[in-house]
Amino acid sequence: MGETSLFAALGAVIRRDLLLAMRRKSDVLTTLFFFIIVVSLFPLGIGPEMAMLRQIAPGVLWVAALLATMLSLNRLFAADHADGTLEQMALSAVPLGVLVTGKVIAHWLLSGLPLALLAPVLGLQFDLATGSLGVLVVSLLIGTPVLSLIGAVGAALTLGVRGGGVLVSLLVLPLYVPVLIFGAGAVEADLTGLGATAHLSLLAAFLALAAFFGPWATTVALRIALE
Amino acid sequence: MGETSLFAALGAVIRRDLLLAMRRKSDVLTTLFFFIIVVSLFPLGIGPEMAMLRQIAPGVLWVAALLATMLSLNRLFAADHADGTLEQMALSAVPLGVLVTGKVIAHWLLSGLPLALLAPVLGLQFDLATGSLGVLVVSLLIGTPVLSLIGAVGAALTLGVRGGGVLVSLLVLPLYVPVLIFGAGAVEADLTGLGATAHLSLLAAFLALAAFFGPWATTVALRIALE
Amino acid sequence: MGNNGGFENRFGMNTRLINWFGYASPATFYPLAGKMIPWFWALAALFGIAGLYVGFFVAPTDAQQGEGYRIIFIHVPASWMSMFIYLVMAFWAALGLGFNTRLSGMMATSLAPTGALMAFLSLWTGALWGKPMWGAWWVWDARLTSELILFFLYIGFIALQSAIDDPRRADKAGAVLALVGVVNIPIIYFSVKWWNTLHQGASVSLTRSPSMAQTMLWGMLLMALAFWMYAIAVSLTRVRAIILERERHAGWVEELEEVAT
Amino acid sequence: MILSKPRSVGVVHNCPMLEASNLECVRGEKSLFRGLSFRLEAGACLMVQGANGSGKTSLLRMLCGLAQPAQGEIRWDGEPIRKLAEEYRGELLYCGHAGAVKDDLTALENARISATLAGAPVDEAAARQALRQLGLKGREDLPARVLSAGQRRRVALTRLLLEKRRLWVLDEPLTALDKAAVATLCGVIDAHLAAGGMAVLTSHQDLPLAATHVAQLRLD
Amino acid sequence: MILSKPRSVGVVHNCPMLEASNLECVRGEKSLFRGLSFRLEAGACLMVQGANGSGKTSLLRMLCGLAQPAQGEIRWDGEPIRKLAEEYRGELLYCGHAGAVKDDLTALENARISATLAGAPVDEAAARQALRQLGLKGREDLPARVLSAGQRRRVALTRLLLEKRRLWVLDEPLTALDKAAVATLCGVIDAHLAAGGMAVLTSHQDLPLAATHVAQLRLD
Amino acid sequence: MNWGSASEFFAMGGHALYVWGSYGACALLMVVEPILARKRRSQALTELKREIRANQDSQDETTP
Ligand code: HEM
Ligand SMILES: Nc1ncnc2c1ncn2[C@@H]1O[C@H](COP(=O)(O)OP(=O)(O)OP(=O)(O)O)[C@@H](O)[C@H]1O
Ligand SMILES: Nc1ncnc2c1ncn2[C@@H]1O[C@H](COP(=O)(O)OP(=O)(O)OP(=O)(O)O)[C@@H](O)[C@H]1O
Ligand SMILES: [Mg+2]
Ligand SMILES: [Mg+2]
Repeated sequence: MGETSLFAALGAVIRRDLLLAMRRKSDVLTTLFFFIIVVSLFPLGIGPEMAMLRQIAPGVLWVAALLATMLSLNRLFAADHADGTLEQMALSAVPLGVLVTGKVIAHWLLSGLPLALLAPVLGLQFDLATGSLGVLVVSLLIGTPVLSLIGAVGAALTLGVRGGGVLVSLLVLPLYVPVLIFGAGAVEADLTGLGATAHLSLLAAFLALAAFFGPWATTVALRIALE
Repeated sequence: MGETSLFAALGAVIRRDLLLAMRRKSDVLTTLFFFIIVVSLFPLGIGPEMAMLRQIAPGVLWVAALLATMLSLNRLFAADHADGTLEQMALSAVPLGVLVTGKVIAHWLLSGLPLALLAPVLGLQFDLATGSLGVLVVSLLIGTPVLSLIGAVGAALTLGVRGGGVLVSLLVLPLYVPVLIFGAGAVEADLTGLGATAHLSLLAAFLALAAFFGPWATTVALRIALE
Repeated sequence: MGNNGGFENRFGMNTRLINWFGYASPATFYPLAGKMIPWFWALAALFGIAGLYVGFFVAPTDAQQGEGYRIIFIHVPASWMSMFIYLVMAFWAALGLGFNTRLSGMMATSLAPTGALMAFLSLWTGALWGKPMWGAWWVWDARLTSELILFFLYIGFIALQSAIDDPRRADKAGAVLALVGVVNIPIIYFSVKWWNTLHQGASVSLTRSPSMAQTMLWGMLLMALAFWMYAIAVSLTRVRAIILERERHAGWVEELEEVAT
Repeated sequence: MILSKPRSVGVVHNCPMLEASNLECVRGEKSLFRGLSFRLEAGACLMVQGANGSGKTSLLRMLCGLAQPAQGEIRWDGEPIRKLAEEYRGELLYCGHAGAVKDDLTALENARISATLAGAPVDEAAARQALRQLGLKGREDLPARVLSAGQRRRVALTRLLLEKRRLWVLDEPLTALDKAAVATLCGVIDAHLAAGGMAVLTSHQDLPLAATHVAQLRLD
Repeated sequence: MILSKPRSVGVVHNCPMLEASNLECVRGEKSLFRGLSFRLEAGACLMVQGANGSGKTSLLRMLCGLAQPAQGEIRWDGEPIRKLAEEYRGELLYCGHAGAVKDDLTALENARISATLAGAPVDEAAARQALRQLGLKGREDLPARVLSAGQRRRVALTRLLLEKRRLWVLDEPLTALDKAAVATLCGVIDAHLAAGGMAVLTSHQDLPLAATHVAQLRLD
Repeated sequence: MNWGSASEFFAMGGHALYVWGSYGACALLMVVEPILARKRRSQALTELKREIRANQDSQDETTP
């Protein structure tokens, strides 16, 4: 397979997944609304004092983004596994790693990206300042691809396992912790005036690492799941 | 069908669902671990100040319990729908409402009950006092069945609908708000010395209402899903 | 749904009722709605212009809030409509579920986006009002919170219906959700209210001037009427589209003049 | 397809049991069949035939009350089945494309639990006997997950032996079955009919039934 | 089952293509078959037969490299398939019990996308043509969800027409197909064999192939 | 009359952003929503016509 045709295949997978999502727009929208709703639940559980809410805002927003991404993980491979498409992908002339990468990119485009773009509106509900909102968006833009990449490994490992939906959380959440700490940390650092660059560059390092190893591990996990 | 045989059928459904869950213990365990992990993520996202943590503890614990319950909703009917068991239930000589009630009870036994029993341990992490921990457990014991009952309606409505997993959250979370407010409110009221009985009796009223209407609405929704 | 037949019979539909349902058949309703729409648009424009005139040029400047208060002339009507439309929607949904009338489901479906729009406008204008008045775009006040939840209920209804392809199934599923929601709305409202007052005291209650100037009230009422007419007009327009989409294989559709030409 | 006058199939003529009159099935925008009427009496079997997509599954689901006909009515002993609800369901056994076999349960547990859910619990010995009869000896305690396609189908079919129902509605019961299993199944159906039961079947393969009261209903 | 000496099936004898030697399949604790060897050459077809649970599906999955044999080796043109990886997969088309048909996509989109995923994109006209050939005219733009069981199967089978592969491995391809579709499918397989392709098939029904180089492999 | 001049009117006593932000969003949405609703109807109509034409064509084919 030539390099161009690999890229063509990558593009085709991304387009396919986007097409499938467009068939059910609710899929994309519900991830977003889940995010919104979880963020809005916290004040209801905790109480309406603005000072307190401002303090917990970065944590709440990041935890909500993380949960929303995680919940959308099970749509990553499960449907393709159930109807045999995944078997076909594993038997395709295109290397499975390429197809997997395409699926992960599509997943991020449909979950992480919109979350990042929506976050500032919710930040307003918690009375965050404009500068902090910017840091929030940047941290999410760097952090959510990591979530998708790690999540794909978890989703692949739990394929065909009943209760996979919850199991995947269990596998994936511990790995999400560093992302959460540095993501929320970046916003908090900005809030307290310390500057967020250190946190953000660490996030970027995670991203590089995950982009390097993630698809490979996912491919291996998928082959195991299919056996 | 005589009344005793209805109860026998109810018991049989509960036993069946518990048996299925025992075959995949991970199912039950992962709901619990999800709960634990979400609760533990908060100190990571927000920072370690004990005073603040104690203040947000009831909210965080309740939101986590609510999310954990919600995530386990899609295992309520989805598997039975996919493999045709639900069709068989709809065609059973036993009224569907009875079978549904059995499934909801089993769901609570496998999610709400263990959560309630686990909560005090996590409450300790947030430095809650023993009295408040008691109120926490009681509020969860009364509140989580409501979550299961309302959740069942949402799960039934989204059956066979793609993106169901996240859609169900969207449908159900707004309806969970009162339970969350009074559940977390009970603990908070106890913390501030106001006494939790008012909150708890309102929760009990919700439970009565949900137990009355929930199974009926779920049955209607299931028949719609099967058409 | 298996139980509908029994339901109908238990109600013992008499002939008058059946007649009434005959009127509500899509075939008769479609042209009727077409005739009514322009009137509602005209009324909406009329009330709107009058309301805006009163709102901007007759109503005096508010002593406490200055000119910012003029948001009230869209904020309050939007808030009212968002709540009212939900009730109407649930009513139609229940009717559809109980009596299997095709049109009611379509009405519910067509009302939902307008209701969501009203809820959104209420939130948006409220936020834009809150910034100058309270210094924050958003506070977790009871009324605000329950409006937000109402918005979520609308979105849930729309998302559920659009996720189901078979329109009959979508109608019924939506109806169950709308009914469950309508039971819950008062519960939500009161729980949120109680939750908030427990914490808050009176620090962020809506700062209302005690006796609203008569002209302000008039402006608000006129605008409310305008919103009402708007909602009817736009949902009738939408329901006509929905009728066409769903009934395209009924004979009467092919005989419509806009199809024949 | 239009079948204007009711067909009647069966032995005991003055006890009409399942009766469909003037059924119409609409899927999407298309009417799959219209004006379909038939009557099925004790001891009789109706073979529904037709090309792929001609509406066999749709018809069977209507007969069970899982879907509503666009027009027409289905009656059991003269009463519309919508009214009878559980009463009718207590007479009915439906076995569709999906087998309702749980991956995580063993063959034996599957058999017993589906009988219980249907409202007719059986004891372990009876369930083992039924599994043996369908050639699953030695597989009773394997989880269904590891069974082959045909073995899963056999597990689903144990319901025929365990639930005492008068009307069987079977949608392509032969799928994935080998020749021996097809013969066994035909024997089971024949015995059911001989005992005064009724059956509505679809299949693209030939079903070597011994029963004489078999009517064909072609949907295309 | 023990087949000690290699069987050879095919026309062009000095170009052996797919070769299995001394395969053993163990599922659970049981050995389903052992010492199974065969060779399949261009233009030849292998019908794997056996009762339910005799190991047909297991064998086919091994041939595709989806499962590993407990013993023995599978070679393509002399190379073990494990080594060939994508190279072998480029020659292979597997169609199993599950059809890889997406409920949410239309028949046309399903056909095109599965070809793309397999690494062999096709244009719309070709896909429409293939669907028509399998009798899905007028259904091309329906979402697969609403298709009947047999129509879904046909959608899955369009891959046979759209992907140019030399080795077809088909596990019960006749499931849910009506008689006309069975005939069409046999024609397609015959044409494939005549053009020098190879096929490994299982089926409990008889497959009326015209091809002469059909070998039977009984697993029980 | 409350306003001395047009610019005073548009300034809204210093609350221009909020007042016009509200009215603007309201006007925008209330223009867009009916347009979408009408578009939906005209789409349904064109689809319908196309289908009818297709049906006629196929009838022409089958009845020569
Ligand atoms: C996002 C923020 C807001 C939301 C969601 C919201 C929601 C609502 C709702 C639902 C109503 C109708 C309730 C009823 O009539 O009982 C309402 C009425 C009203 N709102 Fe707001 N509001 C918001 C912000 C504000 C702000 C900032 C102000 C003024 C400072 C305000 C002033 C009023 C007034 C004066 C009424 C009329 C009350 C009456 O006539 O009963 N609102 N609002
Ligand atoms: N929404 C829809 N729009 C158009 N056609 C539809 C729709 N839903 C179902 N159909 C058609 O209705 C038919 C359903 O047939 P059904 O499943 O009853 O067939 P069947 O006779 O059981 O076929 P098979 O032998 O393949 O199982 C199919 O032809 C399908 O294409
Ligand atoms: N873990 C296990 N323990 C015991 N037996 C097992 C296990 N896993 C699989 N088997 C057996 O292995 C066989 C798998 O057979 P396979 O699916 O290959 O059969 P098949 O020939 O395709 O049958 P069918 O015609 O029904 O599709 C079955 O008999 C099954 O019971
Ligand atoms: Mg069928
Ligand atoms: Mg097999």
